[in-house]
Amino acid sequence: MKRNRLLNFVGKQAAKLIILIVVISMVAFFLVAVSPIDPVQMNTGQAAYANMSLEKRAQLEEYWGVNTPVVEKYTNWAKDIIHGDWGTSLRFNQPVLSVIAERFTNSLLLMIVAWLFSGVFGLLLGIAAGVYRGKLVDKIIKGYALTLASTPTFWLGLLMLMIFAVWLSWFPFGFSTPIGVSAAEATLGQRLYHLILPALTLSIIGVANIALHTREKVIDIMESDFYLFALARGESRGEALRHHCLRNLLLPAMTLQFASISEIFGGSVLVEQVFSYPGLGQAAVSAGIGGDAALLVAIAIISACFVFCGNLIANILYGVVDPRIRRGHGLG
Amino acid sequence: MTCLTKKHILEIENLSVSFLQYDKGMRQRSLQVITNLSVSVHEGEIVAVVGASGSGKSLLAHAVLGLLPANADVSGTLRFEGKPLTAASIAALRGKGITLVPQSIAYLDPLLKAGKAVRKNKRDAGARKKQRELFAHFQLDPATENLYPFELSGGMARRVLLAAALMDDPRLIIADEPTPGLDLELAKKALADFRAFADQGNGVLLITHDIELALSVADRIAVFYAGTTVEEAPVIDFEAETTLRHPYTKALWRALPENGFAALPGNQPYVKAMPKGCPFGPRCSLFSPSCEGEIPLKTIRCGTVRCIKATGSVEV
Amino acid sequence: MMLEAKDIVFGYEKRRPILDGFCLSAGQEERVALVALSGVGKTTLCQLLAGYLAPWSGQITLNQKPLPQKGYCPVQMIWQHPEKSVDPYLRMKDTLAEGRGLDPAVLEGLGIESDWLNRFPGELSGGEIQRFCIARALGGETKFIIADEISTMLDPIAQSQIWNFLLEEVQRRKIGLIFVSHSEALTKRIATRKVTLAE
Amino acid sequence: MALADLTVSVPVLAKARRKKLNQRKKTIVVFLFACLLLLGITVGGILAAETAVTADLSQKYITPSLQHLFGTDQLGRDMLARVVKGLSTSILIGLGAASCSAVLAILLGSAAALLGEKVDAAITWLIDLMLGIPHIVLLILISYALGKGFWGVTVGVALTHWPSLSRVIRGEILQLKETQYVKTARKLGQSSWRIAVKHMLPAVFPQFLVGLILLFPHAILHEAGITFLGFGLPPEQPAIGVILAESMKYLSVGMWWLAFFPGAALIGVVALFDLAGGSLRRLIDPHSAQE
Repeated sequence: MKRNRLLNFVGKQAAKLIILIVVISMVAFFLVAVSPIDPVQMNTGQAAYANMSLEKRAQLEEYWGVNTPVVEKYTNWAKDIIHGDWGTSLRFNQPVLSVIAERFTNSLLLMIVAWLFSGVFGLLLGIAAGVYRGKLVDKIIKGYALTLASTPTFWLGLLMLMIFAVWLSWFPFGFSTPIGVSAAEATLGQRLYHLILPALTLSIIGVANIALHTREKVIDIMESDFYLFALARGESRGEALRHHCLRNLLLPAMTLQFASISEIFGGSVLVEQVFSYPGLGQAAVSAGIGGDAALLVAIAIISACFVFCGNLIANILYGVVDPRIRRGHGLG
Repeated sequence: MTCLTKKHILEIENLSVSFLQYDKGMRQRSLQVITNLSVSVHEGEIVAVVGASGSGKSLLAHAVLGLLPANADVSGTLRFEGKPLTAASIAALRGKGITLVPQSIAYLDPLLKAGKAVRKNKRDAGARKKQRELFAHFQLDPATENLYPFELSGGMARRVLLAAALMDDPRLIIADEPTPGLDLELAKKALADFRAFADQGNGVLLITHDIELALSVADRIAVFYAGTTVEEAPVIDFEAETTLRHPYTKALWRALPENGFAALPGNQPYVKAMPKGCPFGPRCSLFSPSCEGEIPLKTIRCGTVRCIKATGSVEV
Repeated sequence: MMLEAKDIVFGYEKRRPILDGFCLSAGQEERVALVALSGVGKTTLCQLLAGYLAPWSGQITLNQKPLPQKGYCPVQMIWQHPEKSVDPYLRMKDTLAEGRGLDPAVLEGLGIESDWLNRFPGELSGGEIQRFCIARALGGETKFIIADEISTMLDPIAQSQIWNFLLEEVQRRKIGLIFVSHSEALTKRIATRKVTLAE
Repeated sequence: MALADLTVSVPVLAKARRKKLNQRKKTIVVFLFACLLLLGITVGGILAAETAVTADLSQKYITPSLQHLFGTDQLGRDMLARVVKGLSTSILIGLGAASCSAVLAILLGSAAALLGEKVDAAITWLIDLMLGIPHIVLLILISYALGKGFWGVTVGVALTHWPSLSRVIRGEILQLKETQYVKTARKLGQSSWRIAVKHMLPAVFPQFLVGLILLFPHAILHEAGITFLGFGLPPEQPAIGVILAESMKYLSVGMWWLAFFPGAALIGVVALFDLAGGSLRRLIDPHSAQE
């Protein structure tokens, strides 16, 4: 019985994911195909393009697949992907899979650090603000979070670069490794050193949302009937908060934090661009600018899968932590 | 029967509660929801405060426990076992001397198991033993302590809430509408539990809209009208209209389905448009201009009444 | 004209009916009290009888015909919680206009004061709103009234006010009344017949 | 106040915290102030359009001074004028795109709630799909499909921002459909149209309005972000994203003002929209009457 339910759940989620991938790949292909941008022109430059012989141009157009109809392109791509071939990134002149593999590890590192940091600090700040509602602490935290919520991620990145890399020279001016050292040769220490500024930027922005949300939740709890009953039974404010707050907070905070993966990803695109950090986001930007269809489609799929996994983990954790789901209706 | 020989547990005198609110416009005004309310509970007694829902009586429980929101003004004299209370001493009494039995399961933390909730998260053996004894006393299966609130049935939830209230040996229980949602059988069982608690020399302040239920269990009834108690009388006085003191209580009596079902015209005054003096004045057959002045509390035949026309004699 | 329920089966969770094989038949001159233990779903039953819910199987008929799905329903229900059954954004006179409209005799009979008409529900007490709900349900085509604990939250005076009016109205207009109340005294006073639901 | 002059005989057990300034009045003032300021910036940008693109090579790289409050850039253009023009463009694009998005949101949200289970399932699925791809990736794709530039960014922002508001509106309408008063109205013979106009519109409209205003800041931030990445407005237009992208080249030589002021000004505008939305919510929401 239980096993069956588990299988059922896994099957359902897998089907959802496959449908998601198919639809997104189609949408992405369609969007790339209707674009008026000519990849040949984009990648050779204005002057070179004008001076190019017609044969050369035709050859390049062939290479970029400019004249292949979109349906044919898609079916070719789909056939290949079933065999595990994600195509070739024309921009990077490498198999898409290897570009993504390298970039994704870089991005993942960045995002995980930022995600954990913003989650923990956001929660703490939110609790502090909620508990001391209306007091100075609350006003400062609220002000901080509201300001950050309006701050463009990339501008904060620029500011960090300016202060910590240019003026103070504490941190390097971008990239994931020292200049002249390839990713394979760089030590872990070097990589972490390069990671700090972008990760910090991403975390500082990420804190805002979760802090504000947690604050609201704390206030909700402090106005709830069960909190009132706890007080009526003689628990002090501190006891009542300890007994009833954290547990009721963690669930929504967790959901929110997993749901924010999409935003952290979006933020990482901008931050990577600012810090010239060779992650997936930066690859997406150059694929978009250069009209690198295969890479763009692959990144869309990977990012969607990433978000999907985040939501899935949130759902599963919810089922494990929340007794109403665990004992009530079970998974799915 | 002699009056007031037993020791007081709780005395409430001239309790007033008002809220600071904004009108539709931009004026800040204070809205008086409870005015000069007086009621007392003696040892071994269940006192019911009855009144229509929305008349502000549920605020009474929160006011006594000092749990009203920050925009409330509360004033009045409270005495617990003879000692006057201050805001600080009220806080110290919560859960120890006075405890609340709330009206529904919403007052339990949805993520806390029943046993743990009753023990207030305490893990020591003493608390655990006491909680198990209470569960056994209320005929709750020992497995109940591992259930979450959403898994409790209506009757179980009521007993869990009661067990929670009794955890710290209170002297007084304030029960805020403990019976809605329960059918008559369950409601009677709930009230029997309160009776048993009171019979051990404790007090119960029962706040309810259900006069039928109140009459069947309480020792004394305080009648709540438009934010104040107009009469406090032993339950036996409700057996006939003539033994009651206040014109409103009499009208109430006449309106009961078993006593004639007679409707008195008019309505309770709106909180923003209270009449001067006696709130019942506009509907009262005995009304005279002097009713618009201050109405003192009178003691007549072991009961109190807030009416200048009330006399000690029993009209026939 | 008879309101009939035949073999009603209904529940909220799959395979867990809370009503199984319920039957009832009421005439226009009857005042039927529904009595049951809590948890049996009296409110659910009321909603089924008034056509708010569709039974899993069995049928509710008025005059041998199913209740109309569109237009004015001759079976009207009055809910237990008046403040939930009126739109908080509408003035009371607009709420009233949806049903019977302004009939001075009804307003007077129910003790509705004229300045209440321009108020919003938030500015009235539950007992006051309930009077509007009763007035609203007494449209010209109403043949049956289903009353679900309509006076539970009211003080005895308000209770007797609204019931006295309602009883007079249903007797005069030959409207059938099916009601739920947990008060034995009230049931004894009003009902011509008592139907007990078994678990 | 009746309770202010309480005598000693009646002890005060709790005292309401009184606020000096009337909160409601303050909220209205804040709302109007935010709206006026935003209007001022928009108009100012249109007036400053000429100055913003006028190059004066004799005035290159001037640090902020009284003459050029925000300094000048590599072509000697006044940064203040460029920033105001950029903000004005951002506000206009934000307003346009967010409004389109909000209209989409209300259409799809109410369609999902009102047109039956199948439509609901389809629209809910679409919402989940849209929320399943990171905004920025979708923006890059849409902008690329439209050949980048003004239309790329406007359509992109309009097409990506409706799902969450749509979900709110759908939920609200579904909840309204289940209320006793709407069900009763139906039994009283009220037509669907009348129910929609009388019961649903007044309840959904405030939510929609607040949702719309709170969409602006998102739209503006995304517009700036996507332009910064090179998918939005063309480089010759003084948009905040363009200005900041250009400033990156001069960052390492210490020309901080090229990056600092445009970004700070953008925060100001976004915060103003947030302020306007937040105060409007407080004015409309009946629950905040006691605050």
